[in-house]
Amino acid sequence: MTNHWVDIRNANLILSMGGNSAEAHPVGFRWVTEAIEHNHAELITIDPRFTRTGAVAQDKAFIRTGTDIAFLGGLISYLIETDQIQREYVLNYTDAALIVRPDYGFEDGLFSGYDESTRSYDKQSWMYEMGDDGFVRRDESLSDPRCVYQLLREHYSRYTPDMVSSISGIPVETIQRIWKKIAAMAVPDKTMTILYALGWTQHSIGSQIIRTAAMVQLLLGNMGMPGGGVNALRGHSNIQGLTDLGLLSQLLPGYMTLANAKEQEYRAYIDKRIKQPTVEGQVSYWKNYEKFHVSLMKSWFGEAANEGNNWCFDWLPKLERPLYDILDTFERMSKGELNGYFCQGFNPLASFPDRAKVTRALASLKYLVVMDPLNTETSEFWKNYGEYNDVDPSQIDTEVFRLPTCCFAEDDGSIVNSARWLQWHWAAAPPPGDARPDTRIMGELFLKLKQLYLDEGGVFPDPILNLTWDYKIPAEPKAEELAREYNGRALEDLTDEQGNVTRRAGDQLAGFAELTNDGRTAAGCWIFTGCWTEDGNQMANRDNSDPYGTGNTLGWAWAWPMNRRILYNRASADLQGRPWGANKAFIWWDGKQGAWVGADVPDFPTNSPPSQGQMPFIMQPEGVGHLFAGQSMVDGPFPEHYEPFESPVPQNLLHPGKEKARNNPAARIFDEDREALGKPEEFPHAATTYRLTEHFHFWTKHAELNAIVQPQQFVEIGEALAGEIGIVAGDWVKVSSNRGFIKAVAVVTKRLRPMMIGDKQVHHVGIPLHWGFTGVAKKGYLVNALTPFVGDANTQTPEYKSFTVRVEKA
Amino acid sequence: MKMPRDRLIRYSPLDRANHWTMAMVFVLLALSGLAFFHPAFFFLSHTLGGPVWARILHPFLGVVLVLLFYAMAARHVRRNLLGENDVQWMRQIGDVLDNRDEKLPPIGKYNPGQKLVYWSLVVSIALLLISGVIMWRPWFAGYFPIPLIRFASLLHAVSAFVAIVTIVVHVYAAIWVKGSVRSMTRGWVTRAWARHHHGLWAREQEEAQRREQQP
Amino acid sequence: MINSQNIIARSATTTEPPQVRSHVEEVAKLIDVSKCIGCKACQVACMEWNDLRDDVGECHGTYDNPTDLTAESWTVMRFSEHESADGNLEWLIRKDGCMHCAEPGCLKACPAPGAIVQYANGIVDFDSNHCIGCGYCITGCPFDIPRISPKDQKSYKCTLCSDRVNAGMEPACVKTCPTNCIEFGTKTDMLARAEKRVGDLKALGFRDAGIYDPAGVGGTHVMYVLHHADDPNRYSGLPKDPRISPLVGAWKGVTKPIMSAIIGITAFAGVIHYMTKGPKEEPEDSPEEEHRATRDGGVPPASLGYDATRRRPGAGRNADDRPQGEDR
Amino acid sequence: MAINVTRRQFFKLGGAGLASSSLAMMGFAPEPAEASIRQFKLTHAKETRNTCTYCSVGCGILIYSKGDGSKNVEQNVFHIEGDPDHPVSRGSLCPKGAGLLDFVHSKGRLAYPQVREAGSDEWKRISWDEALGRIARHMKDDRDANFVQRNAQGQTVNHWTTTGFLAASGSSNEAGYITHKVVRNLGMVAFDNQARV
Repeated sequence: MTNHWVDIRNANLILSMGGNSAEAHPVGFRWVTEAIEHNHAELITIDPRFTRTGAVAQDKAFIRTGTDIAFLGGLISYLIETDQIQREYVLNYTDAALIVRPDYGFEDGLFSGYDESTRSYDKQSWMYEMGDDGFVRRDESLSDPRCVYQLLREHYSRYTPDMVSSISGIPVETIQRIWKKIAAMAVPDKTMTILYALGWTQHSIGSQIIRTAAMVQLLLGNMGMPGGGVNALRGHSNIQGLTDLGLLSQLLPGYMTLANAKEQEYRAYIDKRIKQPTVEGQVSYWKNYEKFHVSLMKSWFGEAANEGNNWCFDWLPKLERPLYDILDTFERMSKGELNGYFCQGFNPLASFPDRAKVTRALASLKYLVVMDPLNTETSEFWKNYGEYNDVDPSQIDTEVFRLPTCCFAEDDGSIVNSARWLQWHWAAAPPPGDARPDTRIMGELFLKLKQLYLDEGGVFPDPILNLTWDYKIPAEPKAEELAREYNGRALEDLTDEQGNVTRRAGDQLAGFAELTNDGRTAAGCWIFTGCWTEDGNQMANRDNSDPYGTGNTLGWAWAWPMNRRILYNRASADLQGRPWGANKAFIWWDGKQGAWVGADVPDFPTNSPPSQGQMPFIMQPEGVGHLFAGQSMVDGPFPEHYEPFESPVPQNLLHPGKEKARNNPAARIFDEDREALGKPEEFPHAATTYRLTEHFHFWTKHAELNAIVQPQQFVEIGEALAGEIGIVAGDWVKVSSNRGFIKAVAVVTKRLRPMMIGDKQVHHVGIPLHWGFTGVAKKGYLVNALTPFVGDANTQTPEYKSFTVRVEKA
Repeated sequence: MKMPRDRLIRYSPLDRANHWTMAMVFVLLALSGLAFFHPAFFFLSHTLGGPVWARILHPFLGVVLVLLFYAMAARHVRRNLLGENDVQWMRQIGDVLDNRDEKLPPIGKYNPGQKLVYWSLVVSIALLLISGVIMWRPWFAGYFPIPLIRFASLLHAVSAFVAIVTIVVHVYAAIWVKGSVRSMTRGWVTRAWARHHHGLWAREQEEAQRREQQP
Repeated sequence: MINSQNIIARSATTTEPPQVRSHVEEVAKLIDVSKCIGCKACQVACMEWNDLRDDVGECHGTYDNPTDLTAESWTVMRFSEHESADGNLEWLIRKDGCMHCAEPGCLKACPAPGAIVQYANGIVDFDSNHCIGCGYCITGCPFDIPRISPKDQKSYKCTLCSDRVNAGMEPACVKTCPTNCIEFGTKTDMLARAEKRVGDLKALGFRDAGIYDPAGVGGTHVMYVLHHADDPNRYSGLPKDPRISPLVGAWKGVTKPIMSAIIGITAFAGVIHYMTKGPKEEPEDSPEEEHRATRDGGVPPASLGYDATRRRPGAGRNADDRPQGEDR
Repeated sequence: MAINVTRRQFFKLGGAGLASSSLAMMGFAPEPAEASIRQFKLTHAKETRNTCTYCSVGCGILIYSKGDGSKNVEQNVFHIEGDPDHPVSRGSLCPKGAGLLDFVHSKGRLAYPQVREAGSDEWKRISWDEALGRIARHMKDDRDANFVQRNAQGQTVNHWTTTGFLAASGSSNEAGYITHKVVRNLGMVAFDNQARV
């Protein structure tokens, strides 16, 4: 979330799209109901189904799954053509005026630089044009045909209401009615907030859908504003934290990235990541990358990391493939290229696409280690559960270890919510039996391995033997010790320019501004620096006062970065540093104090006056929000609608007859998985998977209370489709894709209606995902038996939200 | 057993056993039923071992009563049809109450008052059975709509009221008409009692005796 | 706001309960249906707080689960898809449960003293220790709320978390409600709050928005804000004008004293009769007796005799075969 | 619980019982005293502040446990409800959060380390020492055999691609941090968490 949960109440319009906020985040949704009642906000939801969010929304539209870019792209065109944009904001706080290189282009559904053989783009041309002064050229009049604004206008001119309607299935009048309401938010003192979740992420164009939303918000001047922003309602309690801590194949903590194999030189690696300002005088905070990186390496390797060995740069693994994501890993695993796999609180048998392939892959392992509080399906993938898990244990030679872990109630620590708040929690009771905290399991495992390397030697033991491990009980690192470590401390006395000591050696650091690139500081996760200072554990703060009445409670827990609650909040004030509207006052420039002040910690250099011309988007080299993504996306600088890899519609209506532009041309798909895609003739129904409010993934089927309120697997189908296949509510249906099938009870509803796509009637089938073969709820089929093994081009997140099935009476 | 000459058999041992079983069952039913009917009688629920046991046993006892009662009623239905002199007897109800028995016409085995008791119970127990089943938890009530249960509950109360009043009258009559209790305990009445209260029945019995003695 | 939960009405009790705390303010739960997302948090919180676990059931083709109130589900969400004539579809979701009537039909019907009580703050509570399992509360309730447990044959329903309210906390469902669709406070405050919400809804175009606080049961301590108060039936059969059925009124009202009195009077009349008129003494066995009928009636004995053969041919013949005095 | 009664007490009890039951037979059962119907169950419970483990709203929760925290008493969680001080949740919880108690006490909770041997169809309970020892052995064998220090192009890569690791986005930052620290420095790259899906 760029903003935070309570801030939703400051919105004037709430767009819940690409997610069913009431269903998946009911308590967050309370702030939507607050906004409706107390701010007279309107809630609009756009979803393939009439959802629980829809039950309390004032306006809604039903969209064919996977066509959100069409709707939002059309909206961008509408905003531009009707001149309903927040012009001052767009001109100054976005890249609208920046000029793009002349060789950038878009034709037949492909951006310039496409290489069909590798299914990838050469992004060379996707750049701003640099002037002779070394900075990006700009056109304040926004009239240059190569300026971002004009390119944007041209790109989305194809997204007419009729085109959007024929792709998305939303009637033209509904589209126009909703666009009009959204456009009304372009005035400075009104904001729309966008709430989305995996309904946008889990598509082969997922990242681009989200980008389109961000572009809309930039045009409306809603980024950095209270009651605005693009807000990912994240799914797991600490998915934000684990992302922040970089537990992803290509990341290091704090959104630093691993080097790829070509990056053999430390300096080149750093220089590529240090972003110097490309517009004069801008902050471009990533210019500090090396400080963060060196502090991480000092945290991990202590004395062993020094300037002489490039701070152990070579000890870090380097990437040979673009991404070792889960799709890539299970592709390799299914080919026998992996021997071992660890699942720490993860249930891939249920969570990864194409369950049959996942089973094959796990069965090819030599050893599998599952650490979990619960008896997961993955840990028993080898066990026969009849039709729910039809395997022969004697044919599976994987050695499976199952290690019981503590749950939330049994350990201390912090987790990061969707609003980036780090909240500390305390253990209430001991775990059952001999279960142990993950920290202890990892600690003991590491010490056992280290001992083996000490005793036997082995390949490249350096990072293992030199890893800092100064925990008081080495086998049981305490949460407090680890939190202090990732916050960071001074290794030597730090001094200011006058030579005054600002931080004693050994003291906790108060913020990442104290980090240095010369080895004097250590910090395990720079964005978390400030969470455990010399004043103690900031994450345990419990002051919920809201002095400005904006819903900003700076004294409650601690948010990264530096306790800022709304990112880019400098944008909530105009060029002169005044709030855009009295009701939207959040932070502003106080000339007397010579500082930015207000309800939040400024996400900006505190003493940089408006006259200095620094722009709000301090992480960008240009200081402005990007309507043009440049090279940051692999599949195009402007989002373009492509059909899901399995679609009931045979072609991309924007590019009829252009087969290359039917699906995302830069999405990776393995050959075997392409073969496993279904044809619309055989699998005519558009399917989408989702959560229900009563359940959490595959956890709560183990909790009796939740099993009681939603006991058995079902699929939702509309009355029209039910009539076609001759079933009524409560009957059993079989849902098949080209990869497998499930059987479930049919919930027949008026809330799903067929859509006309071109001249074709498309039925949607809704498939909740919570059942499996373990737990106290009724046994059910893992729904990933159906889903395709294809992911988003940028993140490789599987396309769970759009695929095709056939529904029949069971 | 040979009956002494001055006695007539009025109730067989089976009849008597049935009657007294019914009497006990009825009393228990009435007491427990009253306990649920009015808070003032709630303490009576202890006669069946406390309120919960009263709730459990009451309907089963009701079924026992129904079986016993209709087994008996079926055998006596003919004797309880309106008979000779019954209308006249009813017209003279003042004489009945004033004990001016000598003015009354002779009647059969049962007088109209007894017949009224009979038919009152035949009807009220039938209604008690039907309404009782409808409101019987946990076994049957669930199968009926609540408005019907409400009607049944009211009907049950009213029928029970009728039955209880009837039995009160019946009991009083037995106390009032000396010799009646003995007829139901020992089974016999004196020839004089029979001639006095049930002239036609006495004559019929005596004729039957005579026929028996003349082979 | 909430004093000690003194009892102001008690089932099957004819005397006055203590009334000295009659100034205790009445409480109420307000359910704003227009804010409800049907998440069932209230269902779960209710079971959790009250240590209940209903059966893990089955899906019957709807979102409703458990599909009905049970002795272990004191509240359930009822989902209804209502399509108006102009094709406008609404998904109306209502939290069902005890309404805590000011004039509770359950309490009126209950025969067990103290099994149902009403506190001064308006909460109607069941005390299972006194419950006898007769189900009269079900018969008496105009909302079809109480349920008898198949496990112990005792009746259960929402207690409005009287234990929490007594400790100064709101009921579990109210506290957990994510969207604030359930609120709790004094009845006065809740009515004011409801008025405000009705105004909001009218401003949003729901012309028939209104408060559901039915007068037929003296008002309730659980109230709804409905967008279609003109047609409460649309919300999964919420009764439009609920009141204690006249049948129940008759059963548990006037009939009780009248019939009890008549039974008593009948018995007493017997005593009086016996005292004034005396018994019909056992007649002496005298030969005259045989001729009394002849004398009185003036009818020849033969014609007065019980001659079954003349009136009922079959019966007379059988009488001959009978043992002495025996009827079959 | 056993009641110790002497013979004399027995007769007294029996007598009283007989007397009271005969009274009851006569319809004079004493009515139970009218106490408060429901006892408040949180009195004297220990309250621990925590955060809901499910979605990312991060609702504050209060965990109530029995046992007063003295060393010889095991805490046992018996109730969980929302933390009214929490600025986002203000005491409310969704149906998942409201049911957290049954997650803590789920029948599906694992209590002991187990192994399923190759080809077997059952679990076998093992000690932590054996479990971690065997896992470490597997890891070292695989790492030593398949760790790549230089790739075919002669570039230093220092990675280990034949063992992968999925981390849990339901675990704490501290668990995540130490997991990253260990896993990455063993050279693993096939390393993801739920954020990937």
